[in-house]
Amino acid sequence: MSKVNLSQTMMGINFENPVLTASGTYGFGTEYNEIIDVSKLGGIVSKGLTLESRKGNPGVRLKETPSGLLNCIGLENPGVEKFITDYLPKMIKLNTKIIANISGNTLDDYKLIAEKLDLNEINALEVNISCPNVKAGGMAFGTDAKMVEKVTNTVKSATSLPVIVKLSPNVTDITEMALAAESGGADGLALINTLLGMSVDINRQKPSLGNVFGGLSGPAIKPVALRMVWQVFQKVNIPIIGLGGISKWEDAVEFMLAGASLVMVGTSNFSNPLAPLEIIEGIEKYCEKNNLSSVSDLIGLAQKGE
Amino acid sequence: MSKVNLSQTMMGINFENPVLTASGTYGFGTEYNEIIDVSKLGGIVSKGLTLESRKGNPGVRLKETPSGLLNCIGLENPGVEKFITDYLPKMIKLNTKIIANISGNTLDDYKLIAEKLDLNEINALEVNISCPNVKAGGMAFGTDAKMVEKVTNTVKSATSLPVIVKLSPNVTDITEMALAAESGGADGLALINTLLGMSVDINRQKPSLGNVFGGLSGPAIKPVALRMVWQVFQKVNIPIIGLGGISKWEDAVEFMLAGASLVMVGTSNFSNPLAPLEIIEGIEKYCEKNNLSSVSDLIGLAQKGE
Amino acid sequence: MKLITAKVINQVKIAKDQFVLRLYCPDIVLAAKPGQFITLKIHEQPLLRRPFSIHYIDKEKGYLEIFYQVVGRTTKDLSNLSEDADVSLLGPLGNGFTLKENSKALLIGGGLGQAPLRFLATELKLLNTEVEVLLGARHEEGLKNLECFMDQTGNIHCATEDGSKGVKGFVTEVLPDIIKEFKPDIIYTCGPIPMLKAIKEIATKSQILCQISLEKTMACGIGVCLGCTCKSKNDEKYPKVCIDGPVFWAEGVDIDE
Amino acid sequence: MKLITAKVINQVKIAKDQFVLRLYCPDIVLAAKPGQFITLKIHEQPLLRRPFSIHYIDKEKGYLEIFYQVVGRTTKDLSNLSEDADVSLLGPLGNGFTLKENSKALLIGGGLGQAPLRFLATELKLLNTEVEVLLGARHEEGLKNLECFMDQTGNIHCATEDGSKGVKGFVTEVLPDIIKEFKPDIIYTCGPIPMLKAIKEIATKSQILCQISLEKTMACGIGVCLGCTCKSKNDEKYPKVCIDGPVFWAEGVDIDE
Ligand SMILES: Cc1cc2nc3c(=O)[nH]c(=O)nc-3n(C[C@H](O)[C@H](O)[C@H](O)COP(=O)(O)OP(=O)(O)OC[C@H]3O[C@@H](n4cnc5c(N)ncnc54)[C@H](O)[C@@H]3O)c2cc1C
Ligand SMILES: Cc1cc2nc3c(=O)[nH]c(=O)nc-3n(C[C@H](O)[C@H](O)[C@H](O)COP(=O)(O)OP(=O)(O)OC[C@H]3O[C@@H](n4cnc5c(N)ncnc54)[C@H](O)[C@@H]3O)c2cc1C
Ligand SMILES: Cc1cc2nc3c(=O)[nH]c(=O)nc-3n(C[C@H](O)[C@H](O)[C@H](O)COP(=O)(O)O)c2cc1C
Ligand SMILES: Cc1cc2nc3c(=O)[nH]c(=O)nc-3n(C[C@H](O)[C@H](O)[C@H](O)COP(=O)(O)O)c2cc1C
Ligand code: FES
Ligand code: FES
Repeated sequence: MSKVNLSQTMMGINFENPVLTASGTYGFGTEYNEIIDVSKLGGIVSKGLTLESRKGNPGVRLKETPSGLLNCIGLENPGVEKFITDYLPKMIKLNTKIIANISGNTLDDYKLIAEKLDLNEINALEVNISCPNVKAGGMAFGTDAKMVEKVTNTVKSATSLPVIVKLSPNVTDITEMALAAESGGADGLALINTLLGMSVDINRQKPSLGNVFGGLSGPAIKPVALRMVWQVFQKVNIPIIGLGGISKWEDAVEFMLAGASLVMVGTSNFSNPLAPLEIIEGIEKYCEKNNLSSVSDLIGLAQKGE
Repeated sequence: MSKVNLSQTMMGINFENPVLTASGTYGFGTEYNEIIDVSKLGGIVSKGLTLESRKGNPGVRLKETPSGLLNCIGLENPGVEKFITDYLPKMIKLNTKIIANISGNTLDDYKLIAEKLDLNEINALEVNISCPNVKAGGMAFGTDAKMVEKVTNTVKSATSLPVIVKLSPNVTDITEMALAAESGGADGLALINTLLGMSVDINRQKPSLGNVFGGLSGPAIKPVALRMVWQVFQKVNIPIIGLGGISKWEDAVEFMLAGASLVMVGTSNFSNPLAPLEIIEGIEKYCEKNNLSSVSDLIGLAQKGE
Repeated sequence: MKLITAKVINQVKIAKDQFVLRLYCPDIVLAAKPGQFITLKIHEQPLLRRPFSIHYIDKEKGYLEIFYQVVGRTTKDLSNLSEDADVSLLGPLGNGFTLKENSKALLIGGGLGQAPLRFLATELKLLNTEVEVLLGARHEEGLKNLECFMDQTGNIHCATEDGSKGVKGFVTEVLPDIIKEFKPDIIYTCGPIPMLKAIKEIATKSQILCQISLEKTMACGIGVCLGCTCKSKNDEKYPKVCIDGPVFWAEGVDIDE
Repeated sequence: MKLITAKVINQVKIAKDQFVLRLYCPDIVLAAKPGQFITLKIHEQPLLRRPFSIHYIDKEKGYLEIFYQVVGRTTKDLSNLSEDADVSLLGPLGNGFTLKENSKALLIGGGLGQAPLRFLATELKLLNTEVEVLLGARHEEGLKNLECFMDQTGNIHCATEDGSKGVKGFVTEVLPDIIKEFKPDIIYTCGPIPMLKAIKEIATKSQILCQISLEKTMACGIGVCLGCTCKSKNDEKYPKVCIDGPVFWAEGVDIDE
């Protein structure tokens, strides 16, 4: 038996290990359960939910780029009601922590959806204020500190669940947004969402994506994500969930050393569905090798003495 | 003989083709002249120059990332005087367009260096307001619209040369910075400089780079650069030079279709010194295939009808 | 659906840039149906797994074959694999064709659209369905694999754009005649978009059932990323090629881009 | 300095994960000096070219050899190259060793630091310099290539950390004795940082000239990116390993990290 304690209690939740899967890249968890034992994950974040169901964007939604992926799904989802009736019951059976990712066009949307999801079966809410793929609201919330604080506050007031605010990287100063979320009452921060990017189809002489712009994810963005975790760790007192391009255990360790308490695997699930499990194993071995008795000893270790 | 006209007059300069090499990745042009015939390039941008010589940053300066490169050179350069006496004469012999890239800590620095470089032998100045690797000034200039306008204006007043302002991508709204440069009198814009990133050395449990943060370049950042060119093209009336991750002719065509009049090859020179020449050839063939008689027909073509 | 590391059994070069790769993966083979696909990955780069139709299976020997063309990085790397090399395989994925028994089926493949038809032909024959095959390509080089249909049918029609083999022109030019003679109950087709569009039209006019296999850039291949959409009459949802397809009833899908 | 596409002539596996690769590149070979290196690239990924010391050259036959260890992506891909494969080569790069004629030279290699020493030994012998070699590795597996020094010297000393070949321990433990016996005029060395540090100290104390070859992550390899810095007494500038090195006089460089 390993001597490394992989579990941590954070925001009142006891995570059995620090590796979760990211919103929009894991459906509602059941699909990947056919391939791997998802109960071994630290947790699963649902696809982004909105009040009403959404059809998502028309046209091409995906474009691969060097070590990256552009997407403009546009928050296609069944809506919060259907999530609760049709999807949540199946998610619960997966026997891991469940985080519901929520989006809205207005403050009121956020309030209503948070209220509806104030359920015992859900472990936390992740507030997406940063989706670049919806016309109204979305990113605007995530790039204005005052709005970040307001949205956070609105959700906090509407739920008894711990609230994680997921920040947009498309800002001049990420620490400003992080501090705003913290003063809005956030229990934790998730960073980062995708970078805004695009691709041009030189055959059609048109943007490759139906929505022109898309969100860039994958290993390409890891250096930016890591920098933001590092910067934010120096400023806030709430835990940070690090994500953006994590594909190997080494990446996850980098994020934790930079200040992340938990990490999430997104795009890499597509390339290698085993990635999250391999990462848990790798983190454990790394701790053993470095004589760390608990995974929490890693958090922010590389910041010591800086 | 090809029927495609690769040349364009822009900012009063006649560029024989639209492919230049980016600042900091081509030294002063003489080094690569041993390998390829640099007179075939559209132009060369010098390493970033400062008033006084600079030693650059201590410690590790480079770290490769997935499809990218982090650097924290820290503007090591011989200083403007020595550039003029020792390097410029050799650059002139290369028989291509010469653009001097300048940086400063204060407005006064920019003024003085621009004055000193107001020389016939130089075709244009490129104002770096976005270097993430120097402590004072540098990026701060590039992330504040008012400062962007001021710096641009300062340089414009100090020189008779065309002035290109090179923007930082580490901002919430790139068009705001572009418009500020335009109203400051910029003759052209270069975008983008590097994204601010970092890497952690999991063996040493310290940042990989001596300067903690570094600038991310290479194919990884192409989608972000392209998106910014697209956004800025819709807002400004001055020509745009596109760069960020260009390694193949297809990339260059993407940038031109999105709105760039010229492109620059940076990091890819390191991987493949032939890249700029291969790109010129590829653009020419693409124009031929698409029955475009002039390379300028490509500029912003993908924006038509959007 | 299984994720396994499959070993290369062997690889045969069929024509310029076209190969048939045989992979040992008994668990996937057991579950596979015609029209389904697998996704595979060899190296860290490129990022995403790549989808390929199941071309042929041998349940006893536990292998499947893919028939592919070298077009980019993954397919180039694939073509360099030799015996015993490892390939990460995820599959079988997608819905597959609806197999009609005791009937007459016309299988139409354009270019690499031939790939899923062999497995289909084999299974149809087991169901006592008579099979004819119509294949199109730019040039006869693209039709070198047609012999793989020989066991299932004697009747293979060909069209090439340059007339180097079979009729000169597109498959759609000979299609009306074949329909008239063979009188198929159902058409199964896979290939380039313009071909699929034209076939859908002809099938609709002739009132013949028609199933179309589509291709689309995929990230996950299992329905979670919601990226591989196509259009349909259904206003509520964009169908996903990876789970609602790749095979669609012709009338159920808009073939537009 | 030339940029060429070189063909693989052959490749020999020396030990576990260690190979000697022979590349045809007459133009580079003609210009090459001991201690210089080349950078190479095979695929699009990884992004940067990789530096390797010139291990051996044959001017008549127009080839050079590199001696490398598989540690990551490029070296893995290298080890899979077979005859006639293409490799993009840039070189020769760097300054090379300062060759002392008619003297006594001790060559010390740790791990893959052996690589540049063979070419050096060959050239020194031509200059009538007597050569002795001291090699260190973790385990005898790391010393399988030592025979390549046989033509240049009869005297090869070894040290392994686990004692599986030669003296048990580090090269620095046997170095004082060898210095006493052989009385070298100059030491040339390449290997891991702690070894170089220790050798520099011993050489300084013994007042023996000493040249050290350094490694550093490189982007351009030709002095334009200014990325491959090391430290020195010189306060004005950080030396660049790719053009001011990779070979430095021991007293001219700080070996610190
Ligand atoms: C369900 C499905 C089944 C398929 N079955 C087969 C098959 O049996 N045999 C076969 O050879 N191919 C098949 N394909 C296409 C195959 O997936 C692509 O050829 C492959 O992904 C190319 O990968 P690459 O890395 O070699 O090329 P890349 O470097 O990714 O691309 C090279 C070129 O091909 C284009 N391209 C890439 N992917 C696709 C795609 N999915 N559709 C159209 N163009 C593309 C790119 O735009 C680029 O121009 C199938 C695709 C799908 C979706
Ligand atoms: C001037 C010079 C000469 C060299 N000569 C030789 C030689 O003759 N034979 C030989 O086997 N190697 C030599 N090297 C080292 C060689 O360049 C690296 O082993 C190679 O770059 C690894 O590439 P990769 O893609 O296989 O590994 P990567 O995937 O890049 O790296 C794998 C691991 O090796 C580490 N690593 C990568 N590059 C270096 C480096 N430059 N120094 C230390 N660790 C590194 C990485 O941090 C990582 O842990 C030399 C390096 C320099 C600078
Ligand atoms: C296809 C796709 C869909 C996504 N959907 C959502 C979403 O609905 N809500 C959200 O907050 N983030 C969404 N994301 C962002 C990811 O959760 C994650 O923040 C981002 O992809 C960076 O991590 P990665 O590089 O590991 O993928 C999506 C990402 C992808 C690739
Ligand atoms: C090693 C290195 C040094 C650089 N130095 C400078 C510089 O001095 N001034 C400047 O404006 N940009 C500098 N840049 C940024 C490049 O000019 C370019 O904007 C950036 O690298 C993006 O392009 P690329 O992806 O093609 O490299 C440097 C980039 C690199 C990689
Ligand atoms: S590829 Fe992800 S849903 Fe189809
Ligand atoms: S590697 Fe670029 S200066 Fe040495």
